[in-house]
Amino acid sequence: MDHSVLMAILLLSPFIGFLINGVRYKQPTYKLSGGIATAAVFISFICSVLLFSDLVGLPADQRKIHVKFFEWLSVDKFKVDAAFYVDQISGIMILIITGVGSLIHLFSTEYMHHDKGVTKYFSYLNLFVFNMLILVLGDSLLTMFVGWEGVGLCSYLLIGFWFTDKEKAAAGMKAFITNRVGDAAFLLGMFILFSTFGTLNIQEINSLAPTAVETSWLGALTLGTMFLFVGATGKSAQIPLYVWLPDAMAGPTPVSALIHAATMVTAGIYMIVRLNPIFIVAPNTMMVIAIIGALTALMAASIGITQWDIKKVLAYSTVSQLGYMFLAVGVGAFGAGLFHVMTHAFFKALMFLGSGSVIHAMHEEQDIRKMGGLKKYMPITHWTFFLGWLAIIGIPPFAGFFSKDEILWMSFHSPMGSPVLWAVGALSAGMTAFYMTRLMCLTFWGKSRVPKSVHPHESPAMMTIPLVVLAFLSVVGGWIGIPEVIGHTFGHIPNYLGDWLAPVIRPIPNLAPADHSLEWGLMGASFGIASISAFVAYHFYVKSPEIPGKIAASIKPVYELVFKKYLVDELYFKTIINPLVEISRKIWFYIDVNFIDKLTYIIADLIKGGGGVTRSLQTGNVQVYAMYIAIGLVVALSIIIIK
Amino acid sequence: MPSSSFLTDISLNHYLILSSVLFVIGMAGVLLRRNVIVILMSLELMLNAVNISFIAFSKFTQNVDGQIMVFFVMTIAAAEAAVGLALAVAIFKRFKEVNIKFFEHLRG
Amino acid sequence: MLLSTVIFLPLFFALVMTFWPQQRTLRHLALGFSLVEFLISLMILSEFDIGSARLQLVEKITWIERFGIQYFVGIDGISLWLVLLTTFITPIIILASWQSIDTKVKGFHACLFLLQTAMIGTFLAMDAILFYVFWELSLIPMYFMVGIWGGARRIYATIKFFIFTMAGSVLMLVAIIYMMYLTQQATGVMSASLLEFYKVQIPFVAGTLMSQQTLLFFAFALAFAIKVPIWPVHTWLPDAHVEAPTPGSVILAGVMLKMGTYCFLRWVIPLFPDATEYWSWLFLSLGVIGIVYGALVAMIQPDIKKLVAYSSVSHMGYIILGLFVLNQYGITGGIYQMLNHGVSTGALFLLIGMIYERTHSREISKYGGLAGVLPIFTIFFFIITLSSIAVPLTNGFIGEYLILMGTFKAAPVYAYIAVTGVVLGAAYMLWMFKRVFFGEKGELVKDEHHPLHDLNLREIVVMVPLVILVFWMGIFPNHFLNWTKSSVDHLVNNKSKYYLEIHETKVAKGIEYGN
Amino acid sequence: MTPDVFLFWFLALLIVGSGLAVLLFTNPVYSALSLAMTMVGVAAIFITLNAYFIAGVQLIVYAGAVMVLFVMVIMLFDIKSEVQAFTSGKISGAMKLIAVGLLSGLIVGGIIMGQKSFVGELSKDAAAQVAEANSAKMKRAAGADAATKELGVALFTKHIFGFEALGVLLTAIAVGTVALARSRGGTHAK
Repeated sequence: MDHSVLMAILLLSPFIGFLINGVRYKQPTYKLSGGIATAAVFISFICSVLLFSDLVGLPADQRKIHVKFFEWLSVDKFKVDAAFYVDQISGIMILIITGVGSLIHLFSTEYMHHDKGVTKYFSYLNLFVFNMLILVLGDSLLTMFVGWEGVGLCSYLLIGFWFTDKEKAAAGMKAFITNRVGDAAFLLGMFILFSTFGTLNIQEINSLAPTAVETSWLGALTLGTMFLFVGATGKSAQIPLYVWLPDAMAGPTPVSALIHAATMVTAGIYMIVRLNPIFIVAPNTMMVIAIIGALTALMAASIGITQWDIKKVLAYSTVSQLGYMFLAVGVGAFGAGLFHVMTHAFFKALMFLGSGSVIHAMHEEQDIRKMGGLKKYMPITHWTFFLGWLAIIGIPPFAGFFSKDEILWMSFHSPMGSPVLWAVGALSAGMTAFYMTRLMCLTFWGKSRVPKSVHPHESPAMMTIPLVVLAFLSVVGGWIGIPEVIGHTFGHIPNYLGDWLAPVIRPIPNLAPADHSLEWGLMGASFGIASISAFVAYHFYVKSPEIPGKIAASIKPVYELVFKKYLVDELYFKTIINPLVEISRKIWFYIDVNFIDKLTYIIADLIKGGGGVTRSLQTGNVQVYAMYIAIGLVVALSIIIIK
Repeated sequence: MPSSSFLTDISLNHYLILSSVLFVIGMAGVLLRRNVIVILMSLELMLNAVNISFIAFSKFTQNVDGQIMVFFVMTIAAAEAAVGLALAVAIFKRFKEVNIKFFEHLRG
Repeated sequence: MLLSTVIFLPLFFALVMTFWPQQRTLRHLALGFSLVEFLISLMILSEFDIGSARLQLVEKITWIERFGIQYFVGIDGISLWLVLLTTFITPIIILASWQSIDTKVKGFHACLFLLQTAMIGTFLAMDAILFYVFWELSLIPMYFMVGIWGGARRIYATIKFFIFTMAGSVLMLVAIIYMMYLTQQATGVMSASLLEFYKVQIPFVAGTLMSQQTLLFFAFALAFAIKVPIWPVHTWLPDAHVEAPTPGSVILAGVMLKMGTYCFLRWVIPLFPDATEYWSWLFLSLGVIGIVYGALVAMIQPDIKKLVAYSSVSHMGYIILGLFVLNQYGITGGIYQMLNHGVSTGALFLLIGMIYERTHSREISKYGGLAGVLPIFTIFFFIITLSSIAVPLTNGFIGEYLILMGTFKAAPVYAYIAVTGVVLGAAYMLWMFKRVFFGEKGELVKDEHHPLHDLNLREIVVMVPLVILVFWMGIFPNHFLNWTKSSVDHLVNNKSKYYLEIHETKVAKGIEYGN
Repeated sequence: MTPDVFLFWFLALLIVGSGLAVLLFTNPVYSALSLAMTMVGVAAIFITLNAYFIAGVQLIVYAGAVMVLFVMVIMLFDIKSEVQAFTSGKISGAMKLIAVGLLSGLIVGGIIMGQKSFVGELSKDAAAQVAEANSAKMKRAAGADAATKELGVALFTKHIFGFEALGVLLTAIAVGTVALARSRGGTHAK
């Protein structure tokens, strides 16, 4: 089939699904709505596969399918087309989006069946996929921005899906506005790049990037990429704009899986990977990205340890993992970042869907203190979740191990990395292992603390099939990117992903050849840290559940601070939002009401007063009027005579 | 202008000064008196003063137009007196008052 | 005769309205008339030469010979869409006011048509005096519209509106007369033609207020700034909007404010290039202040309509910013934003009017949970909200993006500040949206005795064209921008010595051309 | 001192004196009589200026008709000597007096100084020139009859429009006066 037709179907299929479900938004027929939506995304998935296979068929240096539909906006020299292209990077992304997307749609069909707004839900979900595809495929930054804002919008709609709850509506708003901060920075980044390169076309920028020379430590490239990165921190929930993501768990769980774990939140990393040629020539930005990524990974992981809400734990875990990805791209390991995007999409989607299955079984209970011992009630969920757990804490040969290890190795080895970054990364890997094990223990293992009124049960097949598929992917997903050191040892297994991405990823300058023994050592160290903390967690939460409480009590202030998420929300409220609202009130009251209006009143009063004075001259007495005539006469004559 | 000839040599200026003095007297009457009728009389004085100037000019420029103007002025003065007095009568009939102070309906 | 027809047909309609004997068929007649007017105005598109920057469809008749005053109208890419916006929005207003205006219906429609004549005339007039006549004429129907069909404090609002606007216009009249005098000095013939004005070189001295060009610049700019309104002369707008009836608000926001920005583009920038260049920092600053200030103040308004009114201040700040950066992006964006604002803010006022008809309140705090009760209304409101906060693929994005990009190219500092408006805009709109539509049902919404009804067919018909336009303009901006391109290029490329020629082959038939 | 010089001074004193009397008498009847005296004086001045016809008209219209009107009205009102004949406002009174004083000073000063004021210029140079230009007419208008004739000719040729307009005006005045006199006074009907 012609590529433009394929591309059109790929993009429009979810959009048409959105329209169909959008028009019949009141229907409660969840099977039909879910069917339409899943089919729409599945058609996209097929198109993606076809496009991807076409891409594979092309020679390595020409792997690019570019389709232009129409000229979108052209003013003077600024020209943006409604054009899309698939290359090695976006090819992987569309597979993830439509593949994981169809699974999650399928899961949702069952999960949301009791909800009245199920059709509306599916229309939003399809709209999201549509926007995500635009984001990923757009051939210019502006087209990407269309999807960028579009997914933010869908996220807003889906987080606030149960809008009758004030908190949830507020969470949606928070997500959108926080994202908007990032978007504003993204806009500025685009302006700077346009001023520098005279185009917003991603390929043109990438090909021009090596010729650009950074003149100062904060030149156009650094500034531009920095702003783009701020945009990415908004979308991908990094410090300082990560605050919306934990709140975003107010949305339905499949949404958290699709949008807030697998796809949308990785848009920031995707954007940086796609623009890697300009990021690599802005080392200052790269440093900032790596530091922010590492800090986010550490901070979110530490918060994750203290949370009691199953989805909150996963949310902080997502923030932490996203931090990893930024750490990766920050040290120049773009391929590793994208690799982790992919594996993370598998196992985090799996875990979110698993948690959805649990929540579903527990009748909307999300507090892990009221769970425990669910293993025997829901075996499939447990086992799939178990595999996801192994993947995320980095047990070989599960998916997470390879991607995470590559990131840690690169953060040490890359000239842009440093041992400190590695240490932070390894520490957060340990924390990840700890809180994930804690989650496993409290939810599935140990004694049951389920209230009497709740009778947990395994979810129906429509929900477990996606779990199984994702679990499978979480196991094998990492095998396409087996690092050279392992591949070499086990008989020349190639790093498929690395080779695939090589033409579009700019290599790290001055990269020393890898020292295999050091790599093995670090790998062992990080694996050791992860397994020890997993073991400790198991001991704490299954064997002797009283210990964590004691530890928490002994370091109460610190625990409280972490449990309350370092009070960042409160800080933002205190230092930004409340003052802003207060200032708004003040400027309105003092400037509009009491200054400008008062001023106009004063002018009016002056005129009125002037009128009053002249009015008092109108005594009504004819003789006084006559006197005025006489005075006028005197004045006129005086003037004549004096002249 | 030497004072000796001022008394003996009657020029246009003499008439004009006479006219202006009479005019000012009339104006003083209009401004200062309270009785509507006296004010009307003062108005007549002013008109007469102007007439003197006209005639004087007419004489000294040998132009008959000045006299015609006086003729017009007198006619209008008569008309004005008639109307003014009619108004005074009307007002007096209504308010039993001729003091101008009582008629301040034009107060702003 | 096409332009004259477009200008004066509504005047004729207004007369017919005034003397129409039947109350019952009045609205239908008005709707029909406005549609006829819209269709005729569409004919401009077919007559218009898209590739030319010249003044087209010119009609020129001597009016007052002695002072060189003519009846002189013409259209180019800058005014084209504004005229169409005016004719497009009138039938919508008539349909929207079907039930809300129930007193003095005749007078209302007559006012509306009179206003239409005045507004179109303002956009098309190429003679200063003719322009001034239309400019002032537009005040009168608006004055009555707010004063007669307005809310509780309508007299206060209408007088404020009138006096603010008049205060500016008077100076402009002086400036126009002085311009005519200057034209006579320069060419020997007194003329009020804008095209002649363009040819005059007005002395300019940098660094002082007391040079001729600067004074004229400010005399014109003040009049337009009040109309726009630019901060700090904006305070009449919230009051006028709050007190105006829905149709009044829609016209005010949709078209009348654009008269100010359009005139900046038609009169101020080309006529006084040096002063514009020299003082652009002032207007850029005021524009930026307007953006941020309007957004902040909008955020804390307890009244939906006032909130939208302040959001207008913010949006108009963008337009001013775009116009005064003096490059293609900014000016194109400015023109586009004029249309966007007309469509989206007009639609917002229409929607607020619809809900006001149901609940008779605009207090945000009394609402809540509307989304569950009025889903169709919510969908429309949400789409328009998106357009207002400039989400891509809606019209607002194109305008805002081009303006910000133009600003960044010309003066990055302003862009850095203005971009906060993007965030604040989302903040105030979504916060309002949350409080009105989400959460628990507010006291007005849960009132058992007066259950709220969702939009009826008429109201949907009112909204649909606007929504279509929102997306059309967002997805295919080139359909609109292609028409304005030549004119904008011409303006930017010749900004230091602007001139405008008459498109000879597009001179209306039967009109003698030439002085 | 020639007779005509004496006559001028005598009449001037008479006119100013009786004019002041109009102003100063508190009794309107006396004022009216003084006014009549002034009118007669003015008529006499007219004669000294060779305006015989106008002097006659002055006597008939003013001293006759208008004065009769005044006296009639005073009689009608039955007004006696007034306690408050003059306005009482201190500031306005002072201002009025100052205005009047200044005005008279200015006019007289202007005339006497003669140099710069327009009155003076006309009185000296221009008057002489105009007089010369009109000398031909002067010759024709030697006697009183001739002067009157010339007046009549001018009135009915050059100024016919004004004359007719006056006729209309007088008709209107006659009607208006009657209407006013018949009305119950003012528009503030109770």
